[in-house]
Amino acid sequence: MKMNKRIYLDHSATTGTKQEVLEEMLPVFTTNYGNPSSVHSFGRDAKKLVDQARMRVAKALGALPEEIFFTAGGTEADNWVLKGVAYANKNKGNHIITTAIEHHAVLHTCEQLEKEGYKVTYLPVDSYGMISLEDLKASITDETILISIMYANNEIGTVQPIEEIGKIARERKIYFHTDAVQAVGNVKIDVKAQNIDMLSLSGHKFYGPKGIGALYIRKGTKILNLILGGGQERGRRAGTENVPGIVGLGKAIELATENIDSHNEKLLKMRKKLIDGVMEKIPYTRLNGHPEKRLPNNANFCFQYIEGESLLLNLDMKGIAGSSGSACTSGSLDPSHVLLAIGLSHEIAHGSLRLTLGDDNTEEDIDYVLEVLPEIVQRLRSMSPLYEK
Amino acid sequence: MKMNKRIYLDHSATTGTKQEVLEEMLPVFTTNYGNPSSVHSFGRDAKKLVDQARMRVAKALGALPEEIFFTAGGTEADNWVLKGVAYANKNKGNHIITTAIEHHAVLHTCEQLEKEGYKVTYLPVDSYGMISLEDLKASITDETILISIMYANNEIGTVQPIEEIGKIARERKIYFHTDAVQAVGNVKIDVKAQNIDMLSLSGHKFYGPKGIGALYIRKGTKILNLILGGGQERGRRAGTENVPGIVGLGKAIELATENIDSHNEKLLKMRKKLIDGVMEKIPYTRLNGHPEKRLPNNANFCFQYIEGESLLLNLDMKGIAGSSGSACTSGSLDPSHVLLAIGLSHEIAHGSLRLTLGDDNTEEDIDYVLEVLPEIVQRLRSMSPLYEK
Amino acid sequence: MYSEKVMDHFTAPRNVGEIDNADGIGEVGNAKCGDIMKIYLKIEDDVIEDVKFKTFGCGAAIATSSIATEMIKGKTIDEALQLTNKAVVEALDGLPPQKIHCSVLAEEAVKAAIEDYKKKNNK
Amino acid sequence: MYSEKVMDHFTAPRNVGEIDNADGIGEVGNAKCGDIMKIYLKIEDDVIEDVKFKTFGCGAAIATSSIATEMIKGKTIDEALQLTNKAVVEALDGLPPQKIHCSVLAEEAVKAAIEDYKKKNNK
Ligand SMILES: Cc1ncc(COP(=O)(O)O)c(C=O)c1O
Ligand SMILES: Cc1ncc(COP(=O)(O)O)c(C=O)c1O
Ligand code: FES
Ligand code: FES
Repeated sequence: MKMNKRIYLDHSATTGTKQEVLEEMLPVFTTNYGNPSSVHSFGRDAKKLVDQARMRVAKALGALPEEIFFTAGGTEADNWVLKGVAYANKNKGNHIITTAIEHHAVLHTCEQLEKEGYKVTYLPVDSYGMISLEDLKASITDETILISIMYANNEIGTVQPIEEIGKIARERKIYFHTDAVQAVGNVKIDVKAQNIDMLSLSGHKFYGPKGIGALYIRKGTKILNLILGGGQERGRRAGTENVPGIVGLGKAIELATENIDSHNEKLLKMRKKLIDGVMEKIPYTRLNGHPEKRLPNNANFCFQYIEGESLLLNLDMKGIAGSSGSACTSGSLDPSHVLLAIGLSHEIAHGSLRLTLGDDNTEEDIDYVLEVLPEIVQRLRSMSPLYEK
Repeated sequence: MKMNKRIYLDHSATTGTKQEVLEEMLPVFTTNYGNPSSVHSFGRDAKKLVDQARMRVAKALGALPEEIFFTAGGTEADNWVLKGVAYANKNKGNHIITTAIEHHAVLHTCEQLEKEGYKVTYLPVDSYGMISLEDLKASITDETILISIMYANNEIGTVQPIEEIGKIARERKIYFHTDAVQAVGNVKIDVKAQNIDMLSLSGHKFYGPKGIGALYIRKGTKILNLILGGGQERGRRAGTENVPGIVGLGKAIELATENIDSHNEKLLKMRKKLIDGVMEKIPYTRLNGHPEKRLPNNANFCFQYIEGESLLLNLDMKGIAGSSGSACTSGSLDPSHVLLAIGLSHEIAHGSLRLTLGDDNTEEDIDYVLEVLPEIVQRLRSMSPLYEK
Repeated sequence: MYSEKVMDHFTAPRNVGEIDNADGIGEVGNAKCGDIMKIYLKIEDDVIEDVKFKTFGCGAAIATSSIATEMIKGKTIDEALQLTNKAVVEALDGLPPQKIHCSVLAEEAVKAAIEDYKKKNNK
Repeated sequence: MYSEKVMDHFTAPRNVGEIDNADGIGEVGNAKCGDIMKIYLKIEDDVIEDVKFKTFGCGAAIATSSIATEMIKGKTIDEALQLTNKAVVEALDGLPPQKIHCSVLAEEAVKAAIEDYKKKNNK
């Protein structure tokens, strides 16, 4: 038995912090631990570190440093955008456009805004998880104040036509926010070229620390604050800065974006092997998401007749860490809203498996998965009352 | 010249992370980096760490583990309480009681709620910074839904009569929240004995990491969520858990509360030396805050005829890190709202200096301050048009 | 998340399969909700001589099916009808709160299979 | 936060003090706002022969007082009246945005002192 093998294939749920990132963070815990708001040298040293990290994030996105605001993660950034833009632009309208496959950080905030009287359009997606630009155009009204469409989906990996959406939003003078939590480090982003007004990101998705994220807000955007208190982040986001986290985020985004091409090449090669192997070896299997316009590290399958959690547990016993639906929804009883939105039946949606590759994976890991996974699926199918062989 | 001397006397602004705390955090960045929501072993390991930290926080406060919710810091916890309780208890009333000397995280959120139609009473304080229980009782109306009074003030260190406040709140069946960001690790807290319904804390104030805090919410308390999204923290606070931060917070609160008496003894001895020395050596000086009911590490002075920032800069050049007002307000032009609330004139309030001691300070540090500070004050006074000697 | 007992029954489930010409068959749940349990009984003189199951569902669903079949094997049908989901949960050293409904399913599947037997035999 | 130039003038301010029987004295700001600048001028033939200041205020206030006195020393009063806060800020290699008002104070203090001199001399 290969008891000690641990193959992590859940990089879309979270990633480990890279050694180089951690090394930059360490002195900030114990030596440069000042509060950036303080006048003394401890404070000024900390402030310099925060400024440097802000420049790194700005550079990675093609933004200006003064357009970057640190948050506690992607969720806070998403909450901030939706509430902040809705409340600040009440006088202009009360309509928000988003999609049916957003992360719950966006969806649940939209639902809250609906309770408060805002109107929200949830654009449908096709069987690949792609929105239609025609739908988008048709849904815009005189009341529309915000278009919030995720860059790439966390479950099925589908990448939306961000540049085209940006163009439409700009022409109609409507703010465009994109939840890029899954995109940073995987696709090239340029907020100016792509006409993005706001963008959320989260450090732990690209080998940075957990509990730190950022919101890019284009200069001149009307948005209210979410977290009130001290004057940190130029008066836009209160709370003593998480300096080690900010430093780690800065280093991680630099590493993740500086050689994105060679990084993706390796991922794409492994992913092809994984997807081809699974589709070939396991019958009654469906690949979810778009065949090409998808995150380079994402593979998402539905295995008919079996249920995701028992599949995950079996894989885990073999040392393979995957997920079924997103990390947030597994453990709940409903199948993922994303899989339902691409038109899967509940029955099929329950049998989903997401494997997301990362820098620490090797071709051997894929070989091992291709050895172990077919057996497990077969065993579970043989126990399933739905499977008539 | 003692160029390399760096004496940190700004522990109320923030503290460095203790080595023992950092050591528990390190493997969580690079090895146990799973997402606690994940089904696989990486996720389960992370979840165990979060559960352990939650137990440690609960133990330190005399609460149950299921009453502890992790946040991004004290500010988020304060925002959550005020908005969450106000929105959830609208049907019961629209009146909140707080004090004039709260942290801006509380005050600015209260101001926001006032804009939304809530009524807020800001209790005045006496010259020591103490509220009056009679005032509190008199301000309660049938509409009162929340009393939010800080445990200890961040600038002048005054500790409020929390147990008595808790009793009054409980008798009148009104929720009682206390911002204990400055109190944890300095005073003994028992939320049950003190009838506290909600309590905010922040890791970096007691040698834990920045960017992590917690809110204690007594079971059965009606409060809405602030940050919406995934189902983390039993559906009460969304966002991938900051596992290293949570682990660090857990360890730090254990260290900070387990031998609070011996720790305080050392601080009190140093503080007495500092206060006695300053009052003796520097004329026209006022000690702010309560003579006894104050944080064991807090000394806050006003030096007549001089201004705080130039004092701080001079101290900094001698390697001493202090603050004037709170870290959040220095750098702004207005004198601290706390110093004005205890009845100081603007003129006097501008000349304040806060020195807050910590575990890394020694008697020699105090000797050095007592050597350097009088000279600096004298020099600035000699430059001041207000000082006629 | 799961107890050792659950993991044991999940990893090596007892009585998986079908019984040809079973005396009673019970099927509960539905695929839409992510769980179906099907139980087959071989009964002689009102005693459950053999039992098999097939389950589509999560780890808890498989484990509860497995232990429930063990618990009723060799029992009379009256004894088997006494099986409660609580007994199943206890036998597994507990289940996470959101998984309790799997144990309810196991209880219902056993009852449905016995009902089926009774109906077929006009009892 | 502050430039080296600011820190230099803050650490070792030039022309601190008072002038007995000064020909012109200007005081601006008030303690309520946290800043007062008082400038003393010794003037001969409309030329500023000597200048001293006293300041209650932040680091920037002290530095701007110091450099402003340097900038006007030896100048005619007409030249000194040309002193702008912008020139003071530039001479200090910049000031943080929230500290610009200190430089305005320096300009105003110089002007007030010259006004005082003019008034006393009926100019
Ligand atoms: C697309 C997307 N948006 C938002 C989030 C929320 O980020 P975080 O959990 O770091 O707050 C996630 C990840 O969980 C995500 O995948
Ligand atoms: C009394 C008090 N409340 C709240 C806060 C806010 O905590 P944080 O900055 O960690 O969010 C602070 C510290 O800044 C504080 O001293
Ligand atoms: S099958 Fe429903 S959760 Fe177990
Ligand atoms: S004296 Fe006003 S900020 Fe400088």
